[in-house]
Amino acid sequence: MTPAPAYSPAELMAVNAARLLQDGEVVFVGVGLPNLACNLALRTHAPNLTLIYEAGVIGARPERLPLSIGDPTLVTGATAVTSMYDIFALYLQRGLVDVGFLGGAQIGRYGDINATVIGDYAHPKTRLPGSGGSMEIAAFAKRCFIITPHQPRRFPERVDFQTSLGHGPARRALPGSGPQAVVTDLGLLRPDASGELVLAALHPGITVEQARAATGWPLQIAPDLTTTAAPTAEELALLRALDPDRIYLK
Amino acid sequence: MTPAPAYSPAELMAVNAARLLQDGEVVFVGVGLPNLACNLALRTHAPNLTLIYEAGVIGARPERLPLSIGDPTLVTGATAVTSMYDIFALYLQRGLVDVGFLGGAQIGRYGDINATVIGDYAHPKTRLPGSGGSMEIAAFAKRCFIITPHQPRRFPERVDFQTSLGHGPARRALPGSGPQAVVTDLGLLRPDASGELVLAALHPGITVEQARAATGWPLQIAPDLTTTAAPTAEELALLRALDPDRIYLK
Amino acid sequence: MPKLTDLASAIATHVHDGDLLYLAGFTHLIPFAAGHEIIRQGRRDLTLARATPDIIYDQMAAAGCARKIIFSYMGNPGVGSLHVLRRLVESGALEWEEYSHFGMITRLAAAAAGLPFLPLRPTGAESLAAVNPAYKTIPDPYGGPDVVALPALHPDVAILHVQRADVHGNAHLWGILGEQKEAAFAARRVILTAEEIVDEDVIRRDPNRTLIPGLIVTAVCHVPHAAHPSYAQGYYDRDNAFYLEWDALSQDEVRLHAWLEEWVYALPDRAAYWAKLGSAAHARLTPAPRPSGEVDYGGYA
Amino acid sequence: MPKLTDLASAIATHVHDGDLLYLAGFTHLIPFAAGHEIIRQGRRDLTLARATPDIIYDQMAAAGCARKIIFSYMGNPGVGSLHVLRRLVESGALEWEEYSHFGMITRLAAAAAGLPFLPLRPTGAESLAAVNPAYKTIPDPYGGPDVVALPALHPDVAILHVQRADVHGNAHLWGILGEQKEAAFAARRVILTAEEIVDEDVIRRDPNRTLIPGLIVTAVCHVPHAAHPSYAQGYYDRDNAFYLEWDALSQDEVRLHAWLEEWVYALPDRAAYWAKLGSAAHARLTPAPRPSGEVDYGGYA
Repeated sequence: MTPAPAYSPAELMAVNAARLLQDGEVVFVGVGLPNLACNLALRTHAPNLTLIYEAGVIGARPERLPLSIGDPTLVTGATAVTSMYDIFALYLQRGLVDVGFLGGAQIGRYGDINATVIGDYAHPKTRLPGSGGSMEIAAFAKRCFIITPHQPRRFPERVDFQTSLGHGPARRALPGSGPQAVVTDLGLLRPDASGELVLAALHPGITVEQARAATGWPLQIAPDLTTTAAPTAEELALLRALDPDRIYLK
Repeated sequence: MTPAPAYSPAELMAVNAARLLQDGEVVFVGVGLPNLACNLALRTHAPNLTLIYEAGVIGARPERLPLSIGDPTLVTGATAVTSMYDIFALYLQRGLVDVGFLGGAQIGRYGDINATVIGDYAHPKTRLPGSGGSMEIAAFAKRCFIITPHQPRRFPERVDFQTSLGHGPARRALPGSGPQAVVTDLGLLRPDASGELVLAALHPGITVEQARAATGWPLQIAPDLTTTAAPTAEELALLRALDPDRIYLK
Repeated sequence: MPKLTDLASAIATHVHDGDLLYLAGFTHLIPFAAGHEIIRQGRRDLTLARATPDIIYDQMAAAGCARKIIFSYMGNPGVGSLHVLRRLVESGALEWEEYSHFGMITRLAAAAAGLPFLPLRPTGAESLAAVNPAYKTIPDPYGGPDVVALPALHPDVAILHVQRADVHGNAHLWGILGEQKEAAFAARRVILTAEEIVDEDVIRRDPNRTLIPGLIVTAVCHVPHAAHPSYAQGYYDRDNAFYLEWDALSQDEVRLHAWLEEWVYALPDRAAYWAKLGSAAHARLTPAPRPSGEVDYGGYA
Repeated sequence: MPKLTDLASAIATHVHDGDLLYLAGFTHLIPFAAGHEIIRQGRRDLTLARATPDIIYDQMAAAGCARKIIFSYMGNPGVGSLHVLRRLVESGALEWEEYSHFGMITRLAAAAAGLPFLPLRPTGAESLAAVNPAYKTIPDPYGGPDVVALPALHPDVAILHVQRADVHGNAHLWGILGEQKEAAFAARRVILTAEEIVDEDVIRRDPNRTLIPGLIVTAVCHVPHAAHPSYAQGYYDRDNAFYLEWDALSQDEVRLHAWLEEWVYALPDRAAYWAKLGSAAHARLTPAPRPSGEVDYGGYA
């Protein structure tokens, strides 16, 4: 038996996010770890993913790692480029997107996401960038994944502002099923039948207590709690080739 | 004094329609006589007209006379080509079009146009092609011109179906001012203050009685009735060069 | 996933009796070959939607494929009436549903955007609204004048002819674009016929030219000259002579059915149709070259 | 009518204190040169609308041009916060009005189409709607679930940077198109800056590439490199190093104002700015060629 390869928390999250994607899906991609996860999935078990970038680029073949979602390397050699209105109306709202990636400063107990403000909206303690497209990704993508480090301040019981809806009653008005997995550096949270995020899997070597300590509400444990498989040497090699300067994998 | 040149009724109408256009205007063009009138105006007093074709073509430079509104000769060498939705929404509805041309089987006393049906709608005596874009041209173009031969069956007091609105009460809901001139082979009709089409001008050699006999309602005469200037030799030469095979000028 | 198949298989698999079809294209790129294949395969009870039914729906109706027509301009462009459709409507043998162009295209645009309806400013559609309950008047929630609403139109199948596509269905179109994009995004299934099937790299060299992305395409078929007597910008001209000929032909039931027999039923496919047209027609319809020039996308490594 | 003028004249004539401006472009083709000229000319009380304010609105706000911001993502893309705007919002010194991307773009699309509003399917915007009364819920007149409405946004001036335009303002754009078309059609006045002013024939050889027609353009200015540190696809790269540098620089009031002095106030125009950047930066930002290939429009005589 060869020893399990060493990996960073970011690599661990990217690998686990990649494994959530199914071949043939249409994925709405952000920069950073979601971009790495999607490109890893493309090179392993999901060669027929279609990647759509918010900037209007479909089927990008970037020659370098893009810093921003609107990088010119995403355009050259892509399959199609369309307008922002079309991306949101003809793709997202039309229901063509299977998976969307979301992020934010706070993830609440029922999967609500805050990317808008810490404190009072009218008198912000910390003003964050705001929704961008994440409100409609959460509304329209058939399901969503969140990638985020596991820290108590990132997982409050209630978010200060609902930038993207989780599994509250208002979810019923939306076609998408909302956040179906939160990939952290400790494990995976998934919504239970009530919509509450519960601990569904732990990464190798992580304990339930560590996950509970890093969560701002009394974290429930799924009855079928599993342990994720460690990243394989092949996954890590492919991932590192995608980010040779370790901009996102640091 | 050189003798006035001879001209056909179609030539007479095309020349008089051309004279109604003002330099710098944006004109929504149909095939046939409107197309010839616009291209004549471009070559005489209105070199800065912008011609928009319903098919989505802006600034066409056709190398031949197009049979249909969607001819490929309108595209090659044009300034821009856009979608049908954009032409109707971003140009017409947005209010960018100064002048539209309309036609139809019947023109009513108040400028209503019927291009839909003769007889009952549900049990048509004669089914005509229908609105196409003429309903929205009549609604949104700042003003409209109609070119049509002057015959009683074409000028009934009331049309069988209102394909495009004239100057009835419903006109108030529309941004465009509606039909501002009907160019016939006898003269010009224009709406009076009440919106009724009245005889505003006679072509050289035509009498009021001839116009009245060719109109299906008691035709009123404008207090400032004028006589149009006969087509000039220059106008006729330019016009005939645009339609050398006399497809529309016959 | 490659979606390349032959047209007969695509029609057999994806077009069913009773479907609502939208054969797209404003004058340009009208998918005549697909229409003829539908006639050959004997589809029935179709609802045929098109802003401009053009000759193709006249032919499909003459062959007995149609139960209903949805349209905004039922004419032979630049010529006059579509006589088959006109006779069927006048005799009560064909249902119809009617809009203006903007209304018709708005229905497709709403469906393409996944919306239940889209608003228009009032267009003076009172007469049409009196006979078509799809027209609704709704208030402007910001206090302005009322607007008109029209509901989404979702074809079961949209069929588009395109100039070039790759095997995934990513397609470049140029020239008049009509309602091609809206019809494709509005539909449940999309069939493309293409003048050329090109390497994926040809598409990827100019991604802004891609009007139809492969991800919405169900099947793509290589069918050169599929648009005749309509045209494909840069490939062949509109056959105006045929549009004029159809005006007379379609008014004579005997000639009409003889034409269908000779040019549709008796031929296996579009290649045979084009060959039968003959080299004089091919030459007459061939345009001179007018290259677009290039732009540079830049390499960013 | 030729509309060619210089950028200083275009800004002086068409941008007024108190105007609502929309400098368009999603990451790509952001009109930095126009923003800097507005700073130099000392415009005040502007309402700055942009889906993604980017560094250009951070700079304009730092220079005191802004009274209010309308946005959907107020970040430095790929980096983090826009610190000037964030400070001004947190301190209450700047009014703001907030949407999601789809909401923001819908407002422009409504205005571009001449509509008072456009609907969206519900997006879960309850929290934003509670603080922004522009969000309205309206019934679907066809009996489906309610939809959300957002009102048209009509900028007084839209400013776009384009790759090439003719003297009439007819412009070819390629690469990421963002909300360029919607912003231009929505606005009362449109100013273009262009990498290249080309002969009308270059535009007419590829009319499908024309995103902006001259008939809606008020003024067109020849301003190469006007988008730096944003980019022009095929002309120069995005200067990611500057976006990273701005993150630190903009958190230090002294460095921030020194930067504005050195790179905006002290320079007469974009040519001086580009020269000052230096040849090493020019070389670093130059992409390799990636030609689009051509299509044939055909000559139909």
